[in-house]
Amino acid sequence: MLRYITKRLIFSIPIVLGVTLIAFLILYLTPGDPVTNLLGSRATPEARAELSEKLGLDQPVLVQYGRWLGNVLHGDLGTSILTKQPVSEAIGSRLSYTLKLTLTAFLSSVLIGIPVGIFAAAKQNTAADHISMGIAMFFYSMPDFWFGLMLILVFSLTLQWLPVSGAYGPKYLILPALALGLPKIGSIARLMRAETLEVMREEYSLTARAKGISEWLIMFKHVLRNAAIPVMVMLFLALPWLISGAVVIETIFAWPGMGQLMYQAILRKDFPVIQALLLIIAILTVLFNLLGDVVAGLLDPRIRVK
Amino acid sequence: MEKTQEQSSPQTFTSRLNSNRSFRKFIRHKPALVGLAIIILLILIAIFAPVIAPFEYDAQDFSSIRLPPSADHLFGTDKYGRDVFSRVVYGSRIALMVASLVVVIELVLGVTLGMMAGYFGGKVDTLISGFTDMVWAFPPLILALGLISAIGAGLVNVVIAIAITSWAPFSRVTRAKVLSMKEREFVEAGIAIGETNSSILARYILPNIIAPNLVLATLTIPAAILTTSALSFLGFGAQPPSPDWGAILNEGREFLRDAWWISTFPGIAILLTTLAFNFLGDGLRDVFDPKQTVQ
Amino acid sequence: MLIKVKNLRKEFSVGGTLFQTERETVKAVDGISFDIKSGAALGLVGESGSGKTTVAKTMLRLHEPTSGEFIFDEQSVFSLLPAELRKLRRRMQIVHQNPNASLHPRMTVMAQVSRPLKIQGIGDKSTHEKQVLDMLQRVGLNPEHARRYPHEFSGGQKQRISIARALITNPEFVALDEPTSALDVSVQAQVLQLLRRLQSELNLTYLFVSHDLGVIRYMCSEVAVMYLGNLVEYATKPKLFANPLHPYTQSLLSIVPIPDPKLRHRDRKMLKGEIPSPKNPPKGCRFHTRCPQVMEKCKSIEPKMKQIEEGHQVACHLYE
Amino acid sequence: MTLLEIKNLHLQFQSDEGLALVLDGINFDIKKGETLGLVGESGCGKSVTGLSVLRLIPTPPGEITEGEIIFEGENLLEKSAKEMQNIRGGRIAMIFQDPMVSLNPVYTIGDQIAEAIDLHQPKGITSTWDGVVEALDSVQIADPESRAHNYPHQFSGGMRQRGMIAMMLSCRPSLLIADEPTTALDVTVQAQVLQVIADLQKELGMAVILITHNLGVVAESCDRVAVMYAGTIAEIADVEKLFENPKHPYTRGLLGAIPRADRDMNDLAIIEGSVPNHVNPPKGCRFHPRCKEAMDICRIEKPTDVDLGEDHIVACHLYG
Repeated sequence: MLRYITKRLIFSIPIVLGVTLIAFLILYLTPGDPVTNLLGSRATPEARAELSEKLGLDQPVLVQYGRWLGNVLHGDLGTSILTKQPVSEAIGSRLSYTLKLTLTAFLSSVLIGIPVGIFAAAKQNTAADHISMGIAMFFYSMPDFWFGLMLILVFSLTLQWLPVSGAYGPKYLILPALALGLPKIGSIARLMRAETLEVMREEYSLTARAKGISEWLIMFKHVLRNAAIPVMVMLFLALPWLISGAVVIETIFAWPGMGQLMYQAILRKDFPVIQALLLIIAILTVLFNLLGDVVAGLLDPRIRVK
Repeated sequence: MEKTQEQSSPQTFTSRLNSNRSFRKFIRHKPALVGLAIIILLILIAIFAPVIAPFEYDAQDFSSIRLPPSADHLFGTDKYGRDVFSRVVYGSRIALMVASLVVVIELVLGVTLGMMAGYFGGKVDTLISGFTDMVWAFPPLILALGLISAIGAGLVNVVIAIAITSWAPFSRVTRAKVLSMKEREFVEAGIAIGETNSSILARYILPNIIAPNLVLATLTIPAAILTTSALSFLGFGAQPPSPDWGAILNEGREFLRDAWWISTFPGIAILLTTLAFNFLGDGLRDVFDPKQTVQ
Repeated sequence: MLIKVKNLRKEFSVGGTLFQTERETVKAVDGISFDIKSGAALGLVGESGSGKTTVAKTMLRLHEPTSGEFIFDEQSVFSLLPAELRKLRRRMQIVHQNPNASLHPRMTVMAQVSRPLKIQGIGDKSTHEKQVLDMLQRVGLNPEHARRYPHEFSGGQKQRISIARALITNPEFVALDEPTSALDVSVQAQVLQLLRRLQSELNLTYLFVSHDLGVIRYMCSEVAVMYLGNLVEYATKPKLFANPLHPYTQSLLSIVPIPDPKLRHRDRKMLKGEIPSPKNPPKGCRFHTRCPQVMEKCKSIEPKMKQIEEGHQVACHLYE
Repeated sequence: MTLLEIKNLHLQFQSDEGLALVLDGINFDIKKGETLGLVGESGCGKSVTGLSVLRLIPTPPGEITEGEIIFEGENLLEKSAKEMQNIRGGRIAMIFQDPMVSLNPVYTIGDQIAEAIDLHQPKGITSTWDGVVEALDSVQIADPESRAHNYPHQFSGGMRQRGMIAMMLSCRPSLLIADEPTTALDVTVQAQVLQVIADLQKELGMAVILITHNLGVVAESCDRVAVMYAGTIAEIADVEKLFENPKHPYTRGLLGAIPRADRDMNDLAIIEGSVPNHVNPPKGCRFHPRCKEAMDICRIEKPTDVDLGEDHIVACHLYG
């Protein structure tokens, strides 16, 4: 098992390197010279010279990338052009908001989506299955930003039950979490149903039935244990996608997380912030991928036991 | 139950289409039919937009600003007095064009890379698959945002950004299909009768990767619509006065309190469109490729 | 001799990605030699994992050989250039095992059976159709079948189409890779009878790969028994079935189910365990882990193929 | 004494093409301790017959529309779901064709056997774990104590099938339904597994329904044989009588179509055509389009079971 994790870790190195390279190169894709992109047009000549030195602009691009990566590894993510604040600080204060939002959305969508998927699979081809899958498809096709606006329209503006935007307490979390999470219920329920049906068709499910096990126990002991493996992996893979959804949702609800920061940074061409955010999301992505694989390994003896 | 020979026979596009069984299967898939009907309707609306829309999409009328829905203005008017219904009708052109363009670019990129990886194998495969995994793992919206920050906002840039960040599923599906095709005895039989490499690829493998990619493309269109409209909603996509659905939503956002109709109707249009493509895609997958699972 | 195979080896390497360097080598075929006379049918029999199918596919260069030689009518097949090889393919053909996978699902029967003629440049378009129709009739199909697609046929009919495609260029040598193992008994009988008839009508030379000793006995004039990539015994059919020498062959012949209840209580030489993995084959004689007559030297020294009498060779230390 | 009796069983499936009558009124019985072979080609309905006895037919699309399944005096078709669960794995056990997919990959072999034992609480077992070890020991798995902790993927194919047998027989059923138990296995392993089943059958005094397409296996292991064709039973007889003096033209053709490993055969019997589909089966006798002895009545009227004496039953107008 340890070997398996190590192998996965080693495998993720090129992915991190690749994504950081993309994050780094974005600066060079942008018209104009990198120093201006990084410091803004009003920077002093001294600051410009210092940065050129630091980046090694006279060196080949790959060497520059190496330097940048070195700085990153030392915790130096650069300075925001806009606020002159160290990027690591800016992100640090927002990371917890994003995690709070995405994890709430994630957990609630999982807690609803998984049982719905199992229910639909157990009732395959009945009206209950069709209706729940129809609803799942409805949410799956939902544009989340529009859904967010509609939630505000109904629950904040019309009914006045919940605040429109901001982050001043638990009440403020409800609408953005719903806007981010509910559409995901669709894909989770659909995935869970598909995997459950797949396992129900496996011959070992028939074996269990031939052994005299009750339908209930077949479902919960034999089927779900196997269906859980791909579903868990997919759930961990889906977490970064939730973070990406947070860009839109945080903007709508003025939720002070990384997504909102990203939106503002792009609007104002705050490159050090954009680079750092891409990097962090890349690392989170790889981390969740890895976690998914580890969980799969724990659940699946074919991976765990050689 | 005993397996019939039909169950294990290779499923490919035309031969399955030839057998009326798959056609019957599709006809019985009601959601898919509904989806197809909506899509056809949508295409007709897009083509006949000038006929259907009572106003030009950018016709401003400062005497009728932010009017609620009425017989004159089915979906109301916006802050410039433009007819929201006409804008939504014209918006279908953008949505369909952009989504198909994105998917076509993704198809070309993904299928080319996937075929190379699958057919040549070895180091080529390792490199391409590694690259695909890398792109796949990353949420396209974020990568697209990063790219747009570099190349700037605009609909064309959005199309490019989304296409080059989300072709990975096509590459994966194609590679897997090519690999399984390569193992198929009929491909070996082709080699045994003296077919050349290029003939094997063109005559034996390519026809058999059409169906899964077609299914995937249908299922990718909603994703493309959702991402482009999200980017337009954020202001990075279509620029005013474009009647892009995401852009209309964006403009309506500030008037949510007083003019709910501006942001409600384009959202419904997006939802209906994605729903229709998803239903159709699901149906096609059930008919052509029941085992294939797409995220 | 039309066919001479000398010391054929085929290794597959499995695993090995960008970061996982530990590749494993599977010795699917580990140095086997045999000849087939023109017009003869050699049966290659063995359990799954014995490498019998790999032998056939490597000979036809559907897999590239690791080493060894295959002389086909004085030509060294393994040293041919791609264009030369393609030309030779009209003279040697293969029929695959799985009727549901061996035909191109999108080509009509006419298209796929005439395809070899086009590739090999035999005749022209006007003659192709007649040639195909003649061949279809020969394998027991109707002219009207030519327009149909493979999924419209039963398993036995699909196998007939495969046979037609293999024989359309009038080859001398045909490798038959378990051509009937996916078919029902009644259909198998039809196809076997067809194959025997075609062999005598067209003077074909067969390499018949099968796990079924009954089928081998019905079809072949010589038999080679394979175990874990090696040939253990090679004899003419009467000698092999009347007087099997290798303990493995003896066991196979004693345990194969016979459809006759009166023979139920005959002596059987049961074997322990299962065929080991070709990734990690036993040292010495590869059969020694399951052999009822194993000796000390079997565990370390690999036995060589030895001629016991005219037309009967065995690789076993019992016969030294 | 009759253990199981099937009377006039009709089973239909709703398929894409339409309603398929998969079993068209079949009758047979099995006595305590005997082995009945259920033999036929693919699509004849032998597997669904086995599944029907345990009521494992997925409903929908399948449905038993008529008939009785009397087991130890009780009609299983009238049992509640709960009662059926007690019978499955307790009094009637079933094993399947492919041991690679019939065990749950995420639980150890021991756990899966223990589950059956805990469920049915067979007499004479001191503890669940002892039962597990004993069951594995009874199917000749070496070192059962530690092997019980293995997962299915750590077992070879033959061992998995033996593990499956251990699991299903751990509760000492009075009837075992074995659905092609050795089809996926090599001939040397097939012999081992059949031996294990025969030994346990003797020890437990249970009856076995052996579902197979292999007439050799039937001849070696069964006391009586039922030959099925296209959802009907063509002929039932003692194994020796059936092989020596087959009455139904289909049985005769089938027996003559097997290439035998124990003797040279000049010709195989040929049954022309292939198995009909279930949606539009031939009228009258379902075999008549392939039957060389078909008469006019065969095309119109479905033959009834004719008792030729000494439990030899044949459904054919030749004897009507």
